[in-house]
Amino acid sequence: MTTVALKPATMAQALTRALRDAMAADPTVHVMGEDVGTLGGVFRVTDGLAKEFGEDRCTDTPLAEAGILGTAVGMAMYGLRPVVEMQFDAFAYPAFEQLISHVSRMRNRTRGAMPLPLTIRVPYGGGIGGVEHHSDSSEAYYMATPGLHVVTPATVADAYGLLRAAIASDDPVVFLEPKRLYWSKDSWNPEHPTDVEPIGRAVVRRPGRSATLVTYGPSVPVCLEAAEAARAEGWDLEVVDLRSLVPFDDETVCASVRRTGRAVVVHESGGFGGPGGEIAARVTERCFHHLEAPVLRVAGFDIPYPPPMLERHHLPGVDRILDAVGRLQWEAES
Amino acid sequence: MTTVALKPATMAQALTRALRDAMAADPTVHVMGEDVGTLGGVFRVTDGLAKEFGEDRCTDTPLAEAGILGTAVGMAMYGLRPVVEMQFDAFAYPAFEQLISHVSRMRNRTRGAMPLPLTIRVPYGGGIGGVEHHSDSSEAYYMATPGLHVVTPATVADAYGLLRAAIASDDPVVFLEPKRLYWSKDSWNPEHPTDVEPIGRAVVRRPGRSATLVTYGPSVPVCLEAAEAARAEGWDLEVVDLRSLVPFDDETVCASVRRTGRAVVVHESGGFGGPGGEIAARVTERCFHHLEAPVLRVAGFDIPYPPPMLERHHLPGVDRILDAVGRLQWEAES
Amino acid sequence: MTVMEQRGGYRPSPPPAWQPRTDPAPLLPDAEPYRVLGTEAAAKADPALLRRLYAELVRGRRYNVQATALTKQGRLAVYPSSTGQEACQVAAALALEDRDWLFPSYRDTLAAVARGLDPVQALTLLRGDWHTGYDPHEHRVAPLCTPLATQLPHAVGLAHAARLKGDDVVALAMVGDGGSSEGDFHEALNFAAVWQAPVVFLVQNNGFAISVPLAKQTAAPSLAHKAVGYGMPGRLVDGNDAAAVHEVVTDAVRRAREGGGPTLIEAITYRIDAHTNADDATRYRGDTEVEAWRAHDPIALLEHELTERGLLDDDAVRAARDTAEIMAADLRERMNQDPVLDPMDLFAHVYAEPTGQLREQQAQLRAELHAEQEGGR
Amino acid sequence: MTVMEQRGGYRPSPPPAWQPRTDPAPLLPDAEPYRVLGTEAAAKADPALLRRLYAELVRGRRYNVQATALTKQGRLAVYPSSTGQEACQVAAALALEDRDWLFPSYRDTLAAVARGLDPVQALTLLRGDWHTGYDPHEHRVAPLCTPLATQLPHAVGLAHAARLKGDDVVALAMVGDGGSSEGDFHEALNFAAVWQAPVVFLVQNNGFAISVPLAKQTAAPSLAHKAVGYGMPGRLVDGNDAAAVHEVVTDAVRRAREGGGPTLIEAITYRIDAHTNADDATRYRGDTEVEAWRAHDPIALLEHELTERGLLDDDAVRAARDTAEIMAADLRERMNQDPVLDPMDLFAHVYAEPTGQLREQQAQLRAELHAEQEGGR
Ligand SMILES: Cc1ncc(C[n+]2csc(CCOP(=O)(O)OP(=O)(O)O)c2C)c(N)n1
Ligand SMILES: Cc1ncc(C[n+]2csc(CCOP(=O)(O)OP(=O)(O)O)c2C)c(N)n1
Ligand SMILES: [Mg+2]
Ligand SMILES: [Mg+2]
Repeated sequence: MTTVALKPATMAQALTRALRDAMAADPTVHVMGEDVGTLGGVFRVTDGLAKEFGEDRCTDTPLAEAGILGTAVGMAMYGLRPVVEMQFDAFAYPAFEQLISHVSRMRNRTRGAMPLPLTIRVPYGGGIGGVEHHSDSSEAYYMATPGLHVVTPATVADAYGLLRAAIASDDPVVFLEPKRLYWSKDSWNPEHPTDVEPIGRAVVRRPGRSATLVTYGPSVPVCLEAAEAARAEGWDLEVVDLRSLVPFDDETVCASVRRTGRAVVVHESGGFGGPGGEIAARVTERCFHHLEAPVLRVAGFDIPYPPPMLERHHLPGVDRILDAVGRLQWEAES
Repeated sequence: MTTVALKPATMAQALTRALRDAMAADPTVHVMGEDVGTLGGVFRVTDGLAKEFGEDRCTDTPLAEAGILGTAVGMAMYGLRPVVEMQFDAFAYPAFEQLISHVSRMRNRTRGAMPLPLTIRVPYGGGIGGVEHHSDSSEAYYMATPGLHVVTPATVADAYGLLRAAIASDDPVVFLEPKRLYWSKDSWNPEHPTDVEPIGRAVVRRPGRSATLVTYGPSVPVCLEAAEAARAEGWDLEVVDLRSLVPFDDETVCASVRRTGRAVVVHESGGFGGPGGEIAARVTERCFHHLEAPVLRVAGFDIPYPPPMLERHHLPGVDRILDAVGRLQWEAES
Repeated sequence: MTVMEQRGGYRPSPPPAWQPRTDPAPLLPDAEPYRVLGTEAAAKADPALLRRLYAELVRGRRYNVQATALTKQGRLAVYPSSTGQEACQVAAALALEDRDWLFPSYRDTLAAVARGLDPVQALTLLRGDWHTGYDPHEHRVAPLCTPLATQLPHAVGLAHAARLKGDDVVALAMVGDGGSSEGDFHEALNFAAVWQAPVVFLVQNNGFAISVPLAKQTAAPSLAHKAVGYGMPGRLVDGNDAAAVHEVVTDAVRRAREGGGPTLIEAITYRIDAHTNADDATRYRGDTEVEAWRAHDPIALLEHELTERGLLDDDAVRAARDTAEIMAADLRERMNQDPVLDPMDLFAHVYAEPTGQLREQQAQLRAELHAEQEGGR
Repeated sequence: MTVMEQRGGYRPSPPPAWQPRTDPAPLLPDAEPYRVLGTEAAAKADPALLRRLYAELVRGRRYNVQATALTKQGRLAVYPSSTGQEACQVAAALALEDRDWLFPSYRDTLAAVARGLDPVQALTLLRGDWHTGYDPHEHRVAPLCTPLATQLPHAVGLAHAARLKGDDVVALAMVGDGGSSEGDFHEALNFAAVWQAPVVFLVQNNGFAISVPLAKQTAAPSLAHKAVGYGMPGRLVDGNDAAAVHEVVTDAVRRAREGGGPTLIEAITYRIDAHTNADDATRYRGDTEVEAWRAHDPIALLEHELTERGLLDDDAVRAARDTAEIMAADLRERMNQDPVLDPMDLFAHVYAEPTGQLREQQAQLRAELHAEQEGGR
């Protein structure tokens, strides 16, 4: 992909632009959630939409997440394309019944007669000094729920392109927005903003030969940083940004691991029962004889998300990643 | 463990007896849920408790799962030991907010000042011809939530012993009851009914040398059956019953896999993002150089639980397990 | 500290005007459930409508009986009978226009059938060949919903969407007394009222949620009184009086259609059969209560009224029964055929396009089935 | 088909008697919020209580101002001020006995402090060194609760448990206007009424849920009217009138204590500051509204009443301010100290005993910290 670097923007701005463009292009797109209208959302991602498209298209709902998602289901049943905002990761939990029992199953339940073209935007992850319930990485729950697509951007261009693709999808998409990347800036091409790989494709963000870091969302920049730091140790690390956890791009990931022979999965979410287990297991199933060492995982600890003053100890950082890389049994090679 | 086979009982009966004995031994134990009182529960597990201990100790609640779990949290805060019944797996979803945001975190939140000695009984899994929402295997959600213990019996003796241990635990325990084993019969020792391994220990249900089947709950009998059938193929399979998914008994599982060099994880829950990924990944991390083949997984398909007439195709059966065992790269040995 | 610094000079003004946004009085349900049959209001009822209701009630009862029989023959996994509740089911369904939508709960098969749904397709869920046996768009009947009260926000969202699109569509959502305790009930009614969505909520209060009687479910004056807290009118109706249910639901539908917003209706009725065929109702209720309600049977009630007023002769009764028998015979016959199932359907509708992984699993199952046919392993 | 076979012989009986279990009339809130200050009722109020309330209000306001200042200095991550709502916070807390329990929402730090909680410990959550900075049992204050309305069922469960144990304990649960839309609100109130649990629900209706005004939150006549649907009394009170709040909450607590069951109170008030220091309130509301409410300030209201009646002289005012300043100085000083944290605490309280896996992770972190101290990698 060639990106003509025309305009620097933050991820939040790219998301806003994606919503605006989607709403302008398709009158059935409706944005709804807590504080998304007049205020423009607590992260300002929906800023200006109510003004531009009216409150019927960008609606401040009552404060009730199951109600928000449940009414969005009904709207999608009638042919609209609701884009729901959950204010923070942990505040999506009240909507899990609607999500698991209906959103993920309606197409299947009705043999395809009633698909739900619904996007659920969930700001997720930590690193922003948020108090309790404001920093959860809840992707394991979504991954374990068949019928959902689970997508998460790590770059400004992906934020735009993947969100447009999510809204255009005829399936429900859980769109995980890494909170601490909202203000990350990047250049992108507003002429061809959707010019990114489609949902379901991983992307090699940095090619390398020594080992593969498999990661996504907020951990992508951390892995890129770790890869730079690793050069000092003589390691040339490849970084694969999954972009979409469901569908999972086995092809890209396995091609990389087969090439490097070593892999570390990196994410913020807790390790036990987290995405890394699935990823490590499937990579191992497919690449066993190419592996010089077991696929390792660097993840958040298996604890409730810590208070702000302690979160730095919890989040997988460069050092912890390099430690894991160091444990990839390099002696086996020599 | 020696079991004096004095009395045959069904798993449901053992569970009832465990509840009764716990209530008799400790006046702070309270059973609550939908239809648990007068009716004795839709599976009759709470049969007779309201009569014996009164409706204040075994309470028919209003029909609201978040309310049931949320009020149980309050009761536990005051020092009671509530035992909550969720009527079916999928009907626990409305309570996920309370479960994730409170049940699993209250001890941590309060630095141990407010532990929640709470047991959540969840009949789970399929194979009983239940219509939609009555056959989910939702253990992946519970495993991904730090602060919960996740326990599931496969034998009559464990049903009793583990439930007593769960109720006695000062931590919240999600107690998953395999629906299709409710009527399984077994002999057990009512003299020493709690004489089973504690929560957190896996048990080798069948020793073997060729490969290890790692499994739990409803899949344990299936794996034992597969192990018998495997003899015809010349395989001597070891079957490990995890009994508790959290805490996870790495020691027992890894000891077995190191011995056999091959492993298949078997469960009903969907494969993608399911428990098997975690189990395969951690076994591989710990036993990599003992493995002759990648740890394989035999799981439910990655689909919403099927309608009754199609469920047999979904559930991991003997053939599918043997197929996987056959793919454990036996040629590598010779 | 500004206010405190004003001390001395400060004179508190009256608080910013408070006024209720809605006058609660018209929202309150009447003390007694509304009735038509056996009252003066009956004279005003349209005879053609009453006869239609009668025929549908008879057909509905026959459907309940037949479906229950099918569970005994193993042709249905389970059936939650609505015997005793046919007036709610049928009269509510008939109060809708074709373009309107019905959101049934798992017990409301009859309401769906009364809207024109094929009686066999309506039973697909309970037979177990698929989750929903019909295209919801065909008769504008949402899938029969098992997780209680979760369909209510769907109804609100659909009605709201229709209104946004400028379509003249009303949604009728049905729920039980037990379901009214769920959080989704609360959230749905609140959204409906705030959005003034064209939706009607019909609670069939049949006295029980499985074994749990109403007194353990709520301490409210009535379930209809819950309407007040949302700012919508609550209506109480005798759920065994088909004419009354029809009138009250029709009024609410009209109100919704005209932009008047949602209504909550509580229909007081009784579940004569057990919760499902798998349930043993003797564990939690006595015969006396059941008998009292049998004496208030919805069919007999309407039949009596029609007969008294000379609107129903033996021929009409026979015609209704014959139609019902034909339906039952057809149902029996078609339900006795084994449905033709394709296990590959398991993978076909999880996503618009099966993921790579699902295609792998599909191939695996196909190979297994092939091996099975070949005589297997 | 039994009933139909009875045709001819059948005479429909009147339906089984229907009567509301509760008379709705006494449950309905008055049309106007209850007021004491500036009305005749003020004469009956206990002067000592009014003076105590005054001192607490002054202290509370000072606390809000100080905590907001601490956010600017980076000493607090965030602070949701209750300026303008001090009467609700303080008067409600003082209506409880020591043995009673308070279930605060995230905005109710002041109520917790009014119950005796250490002002610094109450801010631990917002400073970010731990989630809850105090032992809830010490002052019977549940953790400040962030997920809205989720603490309400806890309050019901605790109150119910206390009653089952025979303890004379009432739980007071606080929630916002926005929180009243959550399903947990519905389920908690319903359980409370069915169980007749000794719990009082206090909704602080401060006009907004972040940016969302009440009119987008509910169409109800008032939030207090929601009580009717649960079969508990609803009470409406001027939330800026500390004497009125104290009286209404005290009455409800007494009622609960005597076995009369739960009450829902709506206190009408206003959030003078932005949602939190991080919020920009000018995006969603105008100055006029804020000014109107400033003129109805809870402290000024009480001060005026006390002054008019000669119950408050300059000395008393000064004493109240001095106490508040001492509290503020102490708060400032202690909050300016860096809390001493032990990262190992991350693993200490996940379970009663850390699992093997947590011990491994603990060892990993310990090694990392050690390496860091040594000058690192
Ligand atoms: C969320 C949820 N919880 C529990 C159940 C299990 N369940 C099925 S029917 C039923 C009772 C329903 O009572 P009510 O709402 O009064 O409807 P009725 O059966 O009387 O028609 C219960 C508890 C369910 N289907 N969904
Ligand atoms: C379940 C849940 N959803 C969303 C939020 C995010 N949030 C925090 S405060 C708030 C508004 C609360 O309004 P209200 O209940 O009126 O209380 P107030 O802030 O006015 O005191 C929201 C939406 C939350 N904390 N919990
Ligand atoms: Mg009912
Ligand atoms: Mg508010």
